[in-house]
Amino acid sequence: MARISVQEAAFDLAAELAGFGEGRADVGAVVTFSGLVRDDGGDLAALEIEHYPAMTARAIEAMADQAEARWHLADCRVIHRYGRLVVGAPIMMVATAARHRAEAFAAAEFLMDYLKSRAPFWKKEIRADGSTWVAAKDSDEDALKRW
Amino acid sequence: MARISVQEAAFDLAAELAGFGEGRADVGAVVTFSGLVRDDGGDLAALEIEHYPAMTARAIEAMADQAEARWHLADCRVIHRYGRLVVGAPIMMVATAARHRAEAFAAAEFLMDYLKSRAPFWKKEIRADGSTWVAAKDSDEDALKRW
Amino acid sequence: MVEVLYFAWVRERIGLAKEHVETSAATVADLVAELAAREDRYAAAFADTSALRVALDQELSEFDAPLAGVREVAFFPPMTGG
Amino acid sequence: MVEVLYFAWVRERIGLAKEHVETSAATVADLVAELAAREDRYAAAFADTSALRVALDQELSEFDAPLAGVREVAFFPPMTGG
Repeated sequence: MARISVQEAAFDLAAELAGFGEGRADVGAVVTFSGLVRDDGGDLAALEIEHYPAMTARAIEAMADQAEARWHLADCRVIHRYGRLVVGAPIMMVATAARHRAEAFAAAEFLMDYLKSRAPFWKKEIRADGSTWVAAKDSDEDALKRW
Repeated sequence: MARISVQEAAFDLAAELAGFGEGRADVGAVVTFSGLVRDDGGDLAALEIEHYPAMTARAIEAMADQAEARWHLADCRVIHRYGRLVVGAPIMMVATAARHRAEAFAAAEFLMDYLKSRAPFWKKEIRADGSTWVAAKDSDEDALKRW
Repeated sequence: MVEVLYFAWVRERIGLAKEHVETSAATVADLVAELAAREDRYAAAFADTSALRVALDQELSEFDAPLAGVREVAFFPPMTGG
Repeated sequence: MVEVLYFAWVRERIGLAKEHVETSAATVADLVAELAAREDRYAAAFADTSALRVALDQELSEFDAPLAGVREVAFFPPMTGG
């Protein structure tokens, strides 16, 4: 069963991964993804992430259930933060453990594509001269089609 | 510049990742892969990995250089072990840091596909009733074609 | 009666995160029409529903979905997680 | 003179990890022919070169590659890293 956390607090990727998928005879591959706050323009003060508390964890659980079944995952972990995050801070992570590398990679990419466009989070970029909601990208919506 | 290690000693994925790609304004995505010794038949005593010391690190460096240039990686780390490894033990890892998730995933998968078939390692499965060299899979050779 | 929630710029435009709405609207689209008729800020928020998403009782849904039995309706822009 | 290295089952079949070879072979294929003619264990190891790979001075190469200037030739099965 996937472990899902939706939290304001920072997390430590390294600490989360300690022992993940290890020591099991049926796990050959572990893939992790972590997303960090990037500043393309050089003037980002912070990212403010809003979410829909009653819906977030269950939406992510539904995605994780799908990934676990489709790629026979031995383990799955998702953490997604909300609130105010500074440049360089970790926003979220996924980790998948499977028999083969293709399965672990596919499951992690599937989860990322779905988290991008189907988990109820909204990002706002906070700058000295104002703030703007990040617009959803067509390319992110298109990415769902491959699954 | 990628950091490459070819070593007999165990490594700690979590410790290797501490701070990887973090605190940089231009990194939005970190992907890691780690490969563990799997026992499909239930009778594997160990995996014995042989390599070609004079060639191994430079072969991996050439792959990492290619990945860094093609996907504009901000950071790249590869560790591959040799020697005798027990079931469940980590064999190797790659980590990639890039602006976007698609780049970080592609670079990690590219490195894995090349490490599988182009880095001079050979695996031997040690069982109570004998040992056998692992045969290269056509599917691993085919995987290179997508790059 | 349904609980209506607004997120991100929809929340900011309407100036409200949540409200109770007395309605007998049959579908989400009917509810949107009722809300948009209220005041300019609602009309502005619902001007282009192709730019909006809706969830019924915390499940993503469609604007032509029926509201019968639904307790919570949420309106928001396309999500930008990850 | 070249240094010839063998890995994995090629090493086991020949019973040797490394040897100095006096040769004036022009190509890898010529060297393989010379080695295979030596003894049964060499003939067995080189019976099917499509099942083998070769590296010249630690770079993957081909069996029709010239040996001029090469100091180290390595023979091994397809790699199984990762």
